[in-house]
Amino acid sequence: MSILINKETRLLVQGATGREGRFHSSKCLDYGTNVIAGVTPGRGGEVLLDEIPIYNTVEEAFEETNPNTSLIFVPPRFAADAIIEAADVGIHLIVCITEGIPVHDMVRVSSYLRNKDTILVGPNCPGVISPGDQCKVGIMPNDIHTPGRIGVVSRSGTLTYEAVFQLTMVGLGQSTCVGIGGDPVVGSSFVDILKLFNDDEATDAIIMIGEIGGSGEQLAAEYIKDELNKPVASLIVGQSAPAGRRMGHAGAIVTGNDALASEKIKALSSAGAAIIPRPGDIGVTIEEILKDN
Amino acid sequence: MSILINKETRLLVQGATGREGRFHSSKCLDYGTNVIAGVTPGRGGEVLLDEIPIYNTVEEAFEETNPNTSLIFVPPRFAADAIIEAADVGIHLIVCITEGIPVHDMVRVSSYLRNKDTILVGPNCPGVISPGDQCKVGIMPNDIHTPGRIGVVSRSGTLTYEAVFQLTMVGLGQSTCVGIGGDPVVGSSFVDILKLFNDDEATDAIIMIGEIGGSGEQLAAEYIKDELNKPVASLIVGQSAPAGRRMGHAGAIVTGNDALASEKIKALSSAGAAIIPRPGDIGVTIEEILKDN
Amino acid sequence: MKLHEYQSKNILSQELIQIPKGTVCFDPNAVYEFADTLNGKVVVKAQVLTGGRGKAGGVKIFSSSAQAKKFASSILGTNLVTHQTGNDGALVSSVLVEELLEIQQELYVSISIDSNCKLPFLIVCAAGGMDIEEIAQISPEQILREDIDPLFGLKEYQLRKLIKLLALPDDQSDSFRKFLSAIWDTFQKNDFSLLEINPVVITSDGRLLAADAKIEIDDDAIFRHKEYQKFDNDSEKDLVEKRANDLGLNYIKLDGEVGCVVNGAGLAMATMDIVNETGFQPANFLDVGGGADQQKIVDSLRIILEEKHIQAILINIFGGVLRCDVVANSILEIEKEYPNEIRPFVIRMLGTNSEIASQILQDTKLNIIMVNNLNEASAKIKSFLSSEI
Amino acid sequence: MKLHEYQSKNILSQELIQIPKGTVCFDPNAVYEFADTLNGKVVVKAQVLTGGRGKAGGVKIFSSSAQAKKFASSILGTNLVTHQTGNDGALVSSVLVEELLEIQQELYVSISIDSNCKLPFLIVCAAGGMDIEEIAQISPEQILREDIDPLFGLKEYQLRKLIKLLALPDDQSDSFRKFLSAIWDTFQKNDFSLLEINPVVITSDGRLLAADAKIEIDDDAIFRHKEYQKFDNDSEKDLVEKRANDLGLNYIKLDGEVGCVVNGAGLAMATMDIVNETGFQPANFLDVGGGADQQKIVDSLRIILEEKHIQAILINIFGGVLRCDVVANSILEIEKEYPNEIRPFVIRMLGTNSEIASQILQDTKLNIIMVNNLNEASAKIKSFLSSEI
Repeated sequence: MSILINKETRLLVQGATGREGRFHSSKCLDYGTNVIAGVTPGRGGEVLLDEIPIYNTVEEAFEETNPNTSLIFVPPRFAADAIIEAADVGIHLIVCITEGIPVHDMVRVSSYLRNKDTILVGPNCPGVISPGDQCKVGIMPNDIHTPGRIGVVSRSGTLTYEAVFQLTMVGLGQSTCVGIGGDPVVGSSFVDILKLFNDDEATDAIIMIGEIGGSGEQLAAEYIKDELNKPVASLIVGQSAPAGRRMGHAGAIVTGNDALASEKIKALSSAGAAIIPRPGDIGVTIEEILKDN
Repeated sequence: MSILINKETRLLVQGATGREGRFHSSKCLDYGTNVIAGVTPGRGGEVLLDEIPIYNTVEEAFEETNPNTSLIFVPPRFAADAIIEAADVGIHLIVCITEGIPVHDMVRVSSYLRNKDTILVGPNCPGVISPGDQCKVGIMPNDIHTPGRIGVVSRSGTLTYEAVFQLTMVGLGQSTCVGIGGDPVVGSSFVDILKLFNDDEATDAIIMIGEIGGSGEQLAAEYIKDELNKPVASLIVGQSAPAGRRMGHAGAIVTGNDALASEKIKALSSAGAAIIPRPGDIGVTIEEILKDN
Repeated sequence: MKLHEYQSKNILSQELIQIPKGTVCFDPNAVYEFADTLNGKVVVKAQVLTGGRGKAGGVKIFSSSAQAKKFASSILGTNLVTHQTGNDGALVSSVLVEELLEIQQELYVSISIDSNCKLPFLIVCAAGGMDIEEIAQISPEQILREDIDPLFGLKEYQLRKLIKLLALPDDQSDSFRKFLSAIWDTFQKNDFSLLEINPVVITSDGRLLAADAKIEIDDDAIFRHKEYQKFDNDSEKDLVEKRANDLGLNYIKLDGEVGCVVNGAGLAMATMDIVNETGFQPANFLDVGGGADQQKIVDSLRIILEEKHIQAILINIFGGVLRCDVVANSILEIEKEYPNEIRPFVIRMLGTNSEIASQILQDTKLNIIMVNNLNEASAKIKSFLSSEI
Repeated sequence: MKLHEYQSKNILSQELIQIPKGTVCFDPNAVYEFADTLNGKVVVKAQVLTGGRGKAGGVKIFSSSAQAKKFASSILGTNLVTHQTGNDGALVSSVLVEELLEIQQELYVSISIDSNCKLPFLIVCAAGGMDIEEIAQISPEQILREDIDPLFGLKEYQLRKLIKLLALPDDQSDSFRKFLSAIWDTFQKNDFSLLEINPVVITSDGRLLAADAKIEIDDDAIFRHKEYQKFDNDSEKDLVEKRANDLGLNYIKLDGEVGCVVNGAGLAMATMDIVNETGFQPANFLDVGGGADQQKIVDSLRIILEEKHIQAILINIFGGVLRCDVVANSILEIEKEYPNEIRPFVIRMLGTNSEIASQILQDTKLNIIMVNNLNEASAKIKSFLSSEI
């Protein structure tokens, strides 16, 4: 089993015919994901990669193919609308890859989705992969993942791959890996994903990779302390980042105490998470906590 | 038992110190309603009718007295905000008496409440009364009601009283009477209330009083046909109203076929509701359908 | 409140929605003058608050200023009878004179509010200039409806969908997208309950204009739009209605013989239906309102008694906040004013202080007929009026 | 993008929010001229994109134009060091000269966005003119926070609550209510990520003005605000950073010895931390981006190699869409440009085509140190740099 995606996933790709959309649709198919439809306004009727029908609107795609998950590659200025369009037909999981969506668009989208039965992952994220189900809704490299019982949740794409690589080095596979995205306002938080892992029978332990900016890691620490009943190893990067500068991710900026890596590490440590001392120690730390538990 | 309100009702009155608010708070208390707090901005700290503490904000009132129901007498231009204020603290049932709220305010409020766990009854309605529980959240005369097993739902205030009077004449009492209000956009529809009566063990039969305008009665007819398993007697007034004129209620206007009394009667009749032929026949019609069932 | 076409267009143009060049005229000379600035090539449109004026001859195209003036002379001050008016028709007190448009395409656009889903909704139709009901029957596939989330506004994907239906060229798609956004903003910001633009015209030189416009403003929202106070369309109201409304009464004049005085809008409608049962007709709808006092009841009775064609009065009061004794005292007060009144008052009073009211009314010399229920009320009305005829 | 105070006030005044009379000056003579129109009674404020300028002597009050000019002369073109800048300080290239206000009351108002609750939030404080952090410590009861539903906007009851905190007289309450509505509208409409007005001043003649203003605009939203293109505050950026950004690289210059070339922001931060482990420091943050091509890698390497204080280069690539062989070929290309480069390249490459990349790099004469994991990378950096010193 896994969280968010699995063999039942029926994937719609929004912005499917663009360069990125096309490339990653193909990779998702290769991985085994059930990619059933694409949407690009004005390109309805085309067929992508010899098998994916393209529709002009999400509504048409929904009526014809009944997707339950959407993967969004739409350019930043149209991406918020694409999320709303998917939510309005009742798509249950929306994974938005797009980087550079205005933050006001995202607060509007978040308010719109509140109290609705739609989960948004991202934007500005690598997506979700569940190796055991051979299901990928994202842009991570296919071949680094192996089925296993470690859940990974991270604000960063490449660091997730790094974590997966180090897991492989110590012989551990992944239940599901989720990139929640590096923007200041994202759909699913650390806590949201930790809750899912907590309820997931296929996950034994969790790697959580945070970074400077915001205070989502502190909220995660509270959840870990109060409710999570699985071991967590946590890496926080950006300890050597200067204050007041955005480190690539729009959300990775030190603007107050909470945003500091040191504060996040302190919170997670006192919540009982194992702190991964160096980026190179992800694998060994998870190995140790598995032994301890 | 009853719907919406009962012995557990803890009532907050918004706009409690105004002329109407004060008068009806007193009548609600007389009837037996548990009126626990009032709100009027700028009047916090006062005590109404020797027993109801007044607060400046709903939030303060909520923290101090924990109401679950609110009754609103706030003037039209502030009423939508009063509804939102009550919903924001998590009040479960909001009954809004105010007449004359702009329809755009109400569509905004309705959208805001969608997917939220708050029920709105009204505006422009007489409220809700459950004689068996001696609980009244509204402005209907206290002494005409008697406990019993007939549910009443109506777009009109005085016609509800008329129905109650005629029930009394034939020796029948009421489980709960709900005035849904005469505005074009109201919180709870006929269908919403019929659903509650359908699930209410204390209700044997239902009187539904509709009027010209809109097509809420047609939706009710569909529900009666498809799902309601209790007998309904229905009166539709405004058969002799001219087209295009608002008959007192902002929502009572014939603007298309659906809005006609004759169309509503046709729909309800073919849905299996007993049609009350004349306004004077409410009592006898309900007597008959009770005999038949 | 319904607005005239010229008033509607006035608001639209302030919201940067294009309208044809034009002016409203209250006399034929002004029509001539303005038509002359357009070389006489104008359309003259009777300004009435009702539909169907085109078919009724209220809209005409001209190529000379003199003809335009002549038409205006013929129609100004007359009553235009359309399929939506009664036989009396609607008084034409002004005409709108506008440039002729070279029409390339006509569209239909409207926004109103759906009571059931509690949302504003936009209707766009590829065929404009006809009744939307007609189009709905002939070619429903040309009509698209999109509900609007009033908190979120029109969504991009909805706009795309609406525009796709019309298959406009790119530059006009863009104009139309802006047009739709603008009319939604206008609808919401100005508290309209209806905005219908039929047709939206795309001219052969590529302009996109609101060639007609029908607006209804939510009466309950007028308090926050001081700018609407200038639209005093009361002149077209019945004088008695106007007087009653000024007194704060919810009064609508009708054609029948039985005057009604009722508290509550629902009960007032029911009372009309009760009169209707008798084979006779109500002379009015009248809800005195929940918080009515003696003065309001007296005002109501006075208005009705002054209508000489009324043959009987039906008073139907369910006493609550409004006590029945107050109503009875109002009747005594009116008796002093109209000591010779012989028309019957059929009175049904229930609720607060109804017994006191009966006592109060015992000594009056008016023709009072007390009844106990609604069916008795209609029976009394019927027997009285039948015996009169 | 951070805006200068004068730019911020420029936007606010366009949104009908009152600001003090004032003008931005780039030379002392202009200061004299403007100060003279106010009889020399002015405040002169250094325009720098950093806080703490008041305490650092960047804001001064004058009563003569000559003194104001003198101060401007002394500060323009210099670097102002505040507790928020590094030791280098921030270049003062302009000053804002403004009328002196007769202050009756100072308030604090700000709006920004909370990442956790995903909502904008308004902070109002009865004491203005001080750091909000200070007030939070001294008298937290004077601070009120209200989250704003971006779809609904500020609610009436929220405004009432905020205004009650301040206990203003009625007419000023009304001004302040309008002020709060206006700044929320401005914040949303203009895609600000931060708007801080500290202080809002109520003058003794009852005006309500934004006496200071700090605005940050969401970089991701600049595309829809052409009007922001005029705010080119890049002049204050480091030149190398500017060049890198112009090339589309996510580059931040730092003080250390180890140049970093990384794909992915998270991995780039991790790489900085890896360098940090060694006791040495990263010379930069650099994310070449997910869709980088050979040109971008070459550009990145070139920028780093030209920084002569850099003593070693750490290349950390997790190949996905960006293939490792492309990175290797970029290194060969740079070798041609810099044939005599002797600084070491510590390279960790994983993922797509990493083995091909290793082969490609076998024949170069550059000082290439291939490593297999992050810990090895930091060990190699450490041993190399330690031996150098």
